[in-house]
Amino acid sequence: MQPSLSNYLLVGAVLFVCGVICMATKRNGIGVLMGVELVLNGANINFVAFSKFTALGLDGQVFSLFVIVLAAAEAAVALAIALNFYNNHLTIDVDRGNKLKG
Amino acid sequence: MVGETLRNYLMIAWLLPLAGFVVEIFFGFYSKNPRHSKAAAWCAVGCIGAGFLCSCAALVTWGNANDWCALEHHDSHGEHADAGHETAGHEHGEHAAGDHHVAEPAHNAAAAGEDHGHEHAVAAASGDAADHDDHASGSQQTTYSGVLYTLGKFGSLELSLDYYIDSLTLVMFTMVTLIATCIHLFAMGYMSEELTDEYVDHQAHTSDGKHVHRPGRFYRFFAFLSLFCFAMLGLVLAGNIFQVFIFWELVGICSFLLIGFYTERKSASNAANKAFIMNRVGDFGFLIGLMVLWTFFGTFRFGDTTNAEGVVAEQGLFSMVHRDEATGNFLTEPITGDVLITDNHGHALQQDGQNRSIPYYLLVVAGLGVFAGCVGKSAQFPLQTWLPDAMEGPTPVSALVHSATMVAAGVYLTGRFFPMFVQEVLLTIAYIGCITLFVAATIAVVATDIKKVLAYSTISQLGYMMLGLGVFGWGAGLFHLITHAFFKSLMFLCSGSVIHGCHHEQEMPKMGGLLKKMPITAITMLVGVCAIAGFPMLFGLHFSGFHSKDAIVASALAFMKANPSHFLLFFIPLLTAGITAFYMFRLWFYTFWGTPRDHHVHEHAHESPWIMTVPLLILAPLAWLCAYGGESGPLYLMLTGDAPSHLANGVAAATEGGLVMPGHEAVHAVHIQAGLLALAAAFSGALIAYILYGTNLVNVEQMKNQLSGIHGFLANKWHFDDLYDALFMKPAHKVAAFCAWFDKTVFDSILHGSAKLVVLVSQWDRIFDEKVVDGFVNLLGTSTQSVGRSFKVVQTGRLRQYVMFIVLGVVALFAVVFTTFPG
Amino acid sequence: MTPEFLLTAIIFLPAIGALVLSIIDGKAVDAIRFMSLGVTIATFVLTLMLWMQFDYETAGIQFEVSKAWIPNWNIFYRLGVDGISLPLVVLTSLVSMLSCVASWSINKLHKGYFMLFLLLETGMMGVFLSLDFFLFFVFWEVMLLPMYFLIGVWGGPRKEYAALKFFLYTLAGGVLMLIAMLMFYFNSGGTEHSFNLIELAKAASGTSDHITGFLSPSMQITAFVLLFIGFAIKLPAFPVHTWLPDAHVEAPTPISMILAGVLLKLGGYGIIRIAFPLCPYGAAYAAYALVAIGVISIIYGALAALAQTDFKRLVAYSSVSHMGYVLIGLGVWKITEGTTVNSDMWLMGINGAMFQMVAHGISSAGMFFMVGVIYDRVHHRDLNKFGGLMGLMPLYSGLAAGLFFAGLGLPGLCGFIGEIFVVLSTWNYSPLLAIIAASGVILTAGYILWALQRVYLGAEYKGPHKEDITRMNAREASVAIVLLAIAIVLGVFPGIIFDMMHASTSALVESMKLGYQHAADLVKAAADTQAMR
Amino acid sequence: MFSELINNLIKETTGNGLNFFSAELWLSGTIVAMLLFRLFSLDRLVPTAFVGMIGAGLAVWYSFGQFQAIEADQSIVFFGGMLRQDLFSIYFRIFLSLFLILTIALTVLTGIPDNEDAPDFYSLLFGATIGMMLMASANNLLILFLGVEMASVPSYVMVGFLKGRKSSSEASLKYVVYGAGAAGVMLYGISLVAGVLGTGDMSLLADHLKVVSSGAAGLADPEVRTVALGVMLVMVGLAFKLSLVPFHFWCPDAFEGASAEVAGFLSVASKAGAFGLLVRFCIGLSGVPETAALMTAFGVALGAVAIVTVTFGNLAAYTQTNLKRLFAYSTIAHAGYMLMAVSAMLVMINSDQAAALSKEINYSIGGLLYYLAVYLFMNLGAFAVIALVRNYTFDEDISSFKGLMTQSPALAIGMAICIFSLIGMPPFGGFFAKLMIFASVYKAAGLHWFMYIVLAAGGLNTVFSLFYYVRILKAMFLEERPAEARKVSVPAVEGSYVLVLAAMVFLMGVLPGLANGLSSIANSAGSAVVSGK
Repeated sequence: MQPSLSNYLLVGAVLFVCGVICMATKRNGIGVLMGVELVLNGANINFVAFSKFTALGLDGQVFSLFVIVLAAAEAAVALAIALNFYNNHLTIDVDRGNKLKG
Repeated sequence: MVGETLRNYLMIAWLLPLAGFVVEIFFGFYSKNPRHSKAAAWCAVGCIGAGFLCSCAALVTWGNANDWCALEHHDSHGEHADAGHETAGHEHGEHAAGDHHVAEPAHNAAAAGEDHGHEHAVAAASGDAADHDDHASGSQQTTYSGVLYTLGKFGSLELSLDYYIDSLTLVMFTMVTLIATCIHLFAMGYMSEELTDEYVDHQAHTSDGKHVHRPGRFYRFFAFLSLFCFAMLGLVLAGNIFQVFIFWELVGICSFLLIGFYTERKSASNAANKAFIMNRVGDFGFLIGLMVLWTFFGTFRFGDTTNAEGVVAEQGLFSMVHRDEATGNFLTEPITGDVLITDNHGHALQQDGQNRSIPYYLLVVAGLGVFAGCVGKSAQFPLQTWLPDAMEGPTPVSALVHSATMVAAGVYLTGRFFPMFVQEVLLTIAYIGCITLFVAATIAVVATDIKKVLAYSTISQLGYMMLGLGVFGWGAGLFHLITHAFFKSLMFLCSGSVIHGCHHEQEMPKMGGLLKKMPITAITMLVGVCAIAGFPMLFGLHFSGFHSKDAIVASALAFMKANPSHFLLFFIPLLTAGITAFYMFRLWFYTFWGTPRDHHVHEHAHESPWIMTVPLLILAPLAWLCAYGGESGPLYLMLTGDAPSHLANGVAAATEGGLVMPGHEAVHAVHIQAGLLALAAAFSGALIAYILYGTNLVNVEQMKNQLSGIHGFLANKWHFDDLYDALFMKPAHKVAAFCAWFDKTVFDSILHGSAKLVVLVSQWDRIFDEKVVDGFVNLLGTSTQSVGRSFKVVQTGRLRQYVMFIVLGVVALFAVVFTTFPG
Repeated sequence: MTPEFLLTAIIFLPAIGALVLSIIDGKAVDAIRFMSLGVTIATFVLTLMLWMQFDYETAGIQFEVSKAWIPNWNIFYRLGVDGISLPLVVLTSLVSMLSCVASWSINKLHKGYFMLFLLLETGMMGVFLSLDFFLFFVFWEVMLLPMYFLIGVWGGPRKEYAALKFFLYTLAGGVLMLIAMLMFYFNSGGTEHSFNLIELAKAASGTSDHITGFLSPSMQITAFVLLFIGFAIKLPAFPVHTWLPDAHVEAPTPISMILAGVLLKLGGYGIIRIAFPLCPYGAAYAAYALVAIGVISIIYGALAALAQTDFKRLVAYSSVSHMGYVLIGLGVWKITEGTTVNSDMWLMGINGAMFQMVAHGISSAGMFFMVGVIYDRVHHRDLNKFGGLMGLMPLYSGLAAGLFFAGLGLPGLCGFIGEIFVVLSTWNYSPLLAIIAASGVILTAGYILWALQRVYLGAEYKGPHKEDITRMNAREASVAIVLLAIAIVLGVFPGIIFDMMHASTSALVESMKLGYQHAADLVKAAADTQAMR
Repeated sequence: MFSELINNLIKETTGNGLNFFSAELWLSGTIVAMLLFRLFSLDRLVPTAFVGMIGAGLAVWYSFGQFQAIEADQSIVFFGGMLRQDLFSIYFRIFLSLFLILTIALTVLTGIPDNEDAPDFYSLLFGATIGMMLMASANNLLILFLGVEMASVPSYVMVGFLKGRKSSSEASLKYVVYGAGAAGVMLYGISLVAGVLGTGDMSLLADHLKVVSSGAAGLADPEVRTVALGVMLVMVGLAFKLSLVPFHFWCPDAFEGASAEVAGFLSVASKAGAFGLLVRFCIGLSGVPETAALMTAFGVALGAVAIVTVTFGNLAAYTQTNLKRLFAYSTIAHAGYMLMAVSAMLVMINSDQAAALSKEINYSIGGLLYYLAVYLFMNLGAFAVIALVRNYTFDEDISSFKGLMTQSPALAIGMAICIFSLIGMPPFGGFFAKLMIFASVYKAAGLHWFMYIVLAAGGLNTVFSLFYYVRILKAMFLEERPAEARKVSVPAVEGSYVLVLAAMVFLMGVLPGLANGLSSIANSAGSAVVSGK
């Protein structure tokens, strides 16, 4: 049995939800960033699946290629910023960054 | 032509005091030594004196222009024959009345038969300049009216300053200017103490108990007097009721300034405020009357205005309401019963194809409103309390403003506006007058301040005048106005002379036996007292008060006979005539007769200088003789020459108000009877006064103690002041304080409240309640702050929560779209 | 100088003066003062020139200037005067001039003060002269900015509160006006939306050649209410008057003069220039409310004044009371069964209201000035701590009495004419309201005389700083004398103002009657079609 | 076939494409140049800021050339349909590159960054700007994502640029996590939209949606529902960039942590780019009758978001004492105002009267663009003052502004003008801009009742906003400077920088050339973006 579009989409959706939950619950900064990656990859799965099943065609593949590149770049910057945070706070627990509020 | 001449004369007389005022005020500022100079006083005297001459000239011009028809005319009306008014001096009132009595049947016939002579009489006597156009020729114009300048014109509505000159105007002008001249002269002496740089006011104290020292204000006094004369003359000259209102207020403010002349005295400024505010209460009614008239008639003018060709351009009030000549009733719309507004010929005026009319009740409202103004100005019940307090002003002011002229303006206006009054209003006038004259007279009986007695007497006499007008005795009321002006100003000046002589002692119990010290004052005062008491005959000539009071009492009696249910309107004045005589003689005896009660006062008493006694000597004969000839004398005839048309004959039938208007004949018929009764009352009053105060037969103090209840009631002025204080002053201040409080707290708190509501609605935590709230902006501020702070709570600074909100936000957004999207 | 240029010059001369001031050294206080005075005098002279060239017989706009400003939005730089704005323009320049003289008592930051003062005059002039709604609104708000600072920087102890309150109220009113403005704009005919007040007014009465469509009758009512609230705040009318006592009390004397003398008039002017002609149907609809609010303002203001112990606050509440007459006069438009009854009465009411605005501008400015004169000496305003000034400062007291009498509505002084004309025209509209309004004369007499008694009469001065009480100097006297003289002249010859306004107000009444008819016909037609269905 | 593709690509790129992309290319070149200059230590000779200025100036110059070359309603896609060249995108290019110049000038004046970091900082600045330009000219969902990321990633770093500051690093961490999360969510949304509709081309979205939803009843159809969900998720990304409530959380924290210069840049530029993108995305989804109901609901939802955003921003700002944080909330509120224009545009364009309302639709976008232009000057002015004062007082608290008027009138007056304009008071540009937006909302209110509420909320918030803005005014003008406060002695050049910005704000409100000319261009840009789809 061939998997249908909705199977792929379900996988993407699960990844997406996992990512969001990960972002919202992890106290470790790196963990949060991993959640972001999950979200992005959930979307990537969608793109690839749509490119196979719908009129989107190759565009979907191109989309996901761009996203992979951008995710890498963004992760690099995010990690650098996390490092900077660590240098200043000696922790990467995001809950410790609570000076700015109100 | 004649009209313009008259106008010019009277305008000069009117405006000269204004010029005087300006000169005197500037003199006060720019003269090197205003404190010691009498120049201001001479200027004022010159102005008003010149005004008197102008008034006389106007009077002569007017008389010559119509061959003194006013004087002739009345007699021809009575007997259709020449009564020889020029030489009628020997004829007394009773005689004249008798003549009329005889003529009554003939007159009735005339009224019924509408014969030509009668119509003629009506026409000439009516106040309408235009009336003579459509009536028989031969009658002369006696009323002159016109426009001075326009204040504002709105479509067909026009407000202007006008003049209206008839015999009443002229008589009033002459009287005012003459008395004012005398009083100015008197004041020059009376106020001479002010001619100093360091005037010591013994009745005003500073907080450390010392007397107030201040520069004299001689010039200022005369400036105010001049201003008053200007306003008063303007009031008399006024050609429309609105203009009357203008000058009405101006005399009011002059009165305010003069009563409060001794600004340092708290009592004086209180009295001034009271006077003005109580007058304003009356003016409030006046204003309502004006509004009604303006709305329905669209004009305030008394008389018609004519254009260059002599055709009526715009009608005045008096010709817009026509009375049926047979019944004296207004012409009415048959169905609604509204009073028609008519043209000169008695035809209804049209507007938008409909007859213009005014509901009858509004005519009553208008009349009552205008009369309310008169009540205020003439200190009638229930607004009488300001006048006694007004005696705080210098005595010449009391003489001029508060006895002879300004307070009489109310009576003058009632007389002037007579054609517009309906029966109900007249009855009200009569009753108000009746109550006033009695209340005031009773208080005068117990008053001990010499000026206060005179003040109450003034109120009482004004009540007589009102009563006279109210019972259709138009001529009688105004007659008394003139005679009263003379004798009361005389008496005030005499009291001023006494006060001056006794070094500002006003309490009668400290006087006594001044006859020898101040003979001129005492004798002239006696003349005044006799006049007011209504004594007859001295050297074959009656005192003026005798004539005028008789006329009023006779009118009242005739009215009672025609309308028996209103018997009080006769008996109370009759009784009060006795009281009047009593308290006036009490005053005289108390002051001048007997033995001195306070030796300190008596020793220092002295007769006043010539400049004060001369006016007394001028006024005394006038007070005695001005009513010469009584109702067939020149003064009365002049006054009634332009009497409102419907009064000329009187009617037998009941009018709208169910009242019967007694005709002249009816009045004449009871004249002797009334005269005798009044005389009896006066003599008995005087006799009691003599017994109580002239002799030592009765111990007055003992009596006072025995009657302490009544005495206290009267001495407290029937508790009117307390009543008004409790009824109006205190509530007004309470309400005012409430308003201020309301403004500060409630208004702002409504806004605060709404702000608070926002707080409550968005109350996400408890912080708000900690704040103490004051002031609207603070509260709105703090509330926004609180809301803001509650928003702050959202911004926790916790990253994970932020991310949660992304999810929540999506859900919320989705919910919004799904709920708004139709399917 | 062409008349058209004259208008622009009148508006912007003070602003140019302010710019020039900005380069003067701030320490040259006298130079700054005289320079500002010179500018205000020049502006006054310009307005007098305008008056002289003004044609009394023309009902419409004169000296119209019309230049495209933002053509995309059909916004024009459009100025002009007619009989309604001219008296207020002259009043504005006069009061500005006098309060500039009164500004000598300002004792800090002179340069900033006079610059803002002149900017304020530009704003006020702009409002009175602009005939484009957008331009009007711009100037309306422009006045707010200098006023905020003038109260906030140079004011009394609670200046910040007062300034903010003033700002808040006016801005709130401005927002409502803005919405109404958009309503007019978008509903004025087809593709050519317009802010032109004159054309919009014509459109309202169905006589415009340029504008085809217009607000529906029900929208007119909405628009009128929005506008009215905006203007009533400025007027100020009960119950949105609470900014006024605070602003007046805290503002420095000259600014109080301007506030009372000119700013309050903007509310009345707005109603008569915009709210009325642009929504005749709405005006007719709300007329009773107008008159009732006016009556309440009169009584309420007078009662509140009676209870004050602060001299300036008393005068401030008297303004609330006096401006109530303006509302009454404007609102006495009696319509029975769809036709105007006795429109001459309404015309009289409008004229009376206009006159009252001018008269109040004179008398109220004078009263505030007089309060300021004594405040400058003794630095307090507690009515119970005065007394005896008549002896200490006779000239001052005499002039003050005159000006207060003008406020009291004494005949022969300007206050009387406006009040009485308005009241006389009211019975025709509503006897009940007329009677209540007339009862105001008693209360007015009460609070003014009582205040006079407590301040000027009496045996001695009871408050602090007695030694500082000096006689009025020539500068102060000149201001007071000019104001009193004008009060007398206007009181005796009110025709000066009435003649100026006559043609314009008559035309206004006619066009509004027409406009009402126009809208009423629409309503009737709509009802008919409804019935047909 | 493949060669044809290559040929086409080359032809297009070398033909129009490179020309249309020249501004972005010049900026990219500048980045390279700056980095190379440091590599070869040339930055000691030529200051990096100078290089950046030249680069930005060239970008302006070339964009201006495009502006002159393009015709009003011309709309060209290039780079294989990825980007779109029309007046709208050119408007943003000029806007952004001009803003770049002003920002560089400000950083030069304030001395942030130091020489060492300058190339890095300006590179990031330029990179972000390029991303924003891409956002404004995006024609494909891919570029949508790419633009957002390109604009965001350098911004994250810039926020954290104040090295060694705890708050700065915290801010940037929050920003990056929030931004990455939002981007992820958006990307997921894009995948749904593009996948279900079968295209990434934004101008085709509506047509495809029509096909997908044909015969189905609205949201009952799962595919339509999926698209709607996708659109929502895309909106999250955009709302994050626009800092709309409830996606605004990063904004106050990031602004407070960042330097004022960066905050000023972010508040204006990234908002501008995001609005460009939002407009394009919304227009791409609209204009087909079948989608009208859905999109109207979407527009109304945006209106609701706008209300919440404006109210929240204004109220939350009140309690702030840190000026950057205060202005962060002010920025949020202004985003709400601007969003009202988009909401109104959506309601109008999806109504059955869209054809008749074409002018108003153009004007609503024009109003948004004009608002952005004014907002550039007034907000940058405000942040510039904050930055300049900080350099003297080392404090960004509102108390550091106390008595600023006495210290530096130029800064105080400049700030005051900016604030009055932010409140929306005439005669400043902010008023005119706000009026345009309110006007569109009013017009839209005729089509959907909810827009009346939006209008009312807008008006009410104008009053609300008064409170916190006035606090700044009060501090500057009404309060005394504490004795211990550090002195602010601003050189003329810094003062004149602020005054120039303030003058622009003023002139944009009054000068016909600016106000009318610019709004004409904005309207044409609106027309271009609408017609070009």
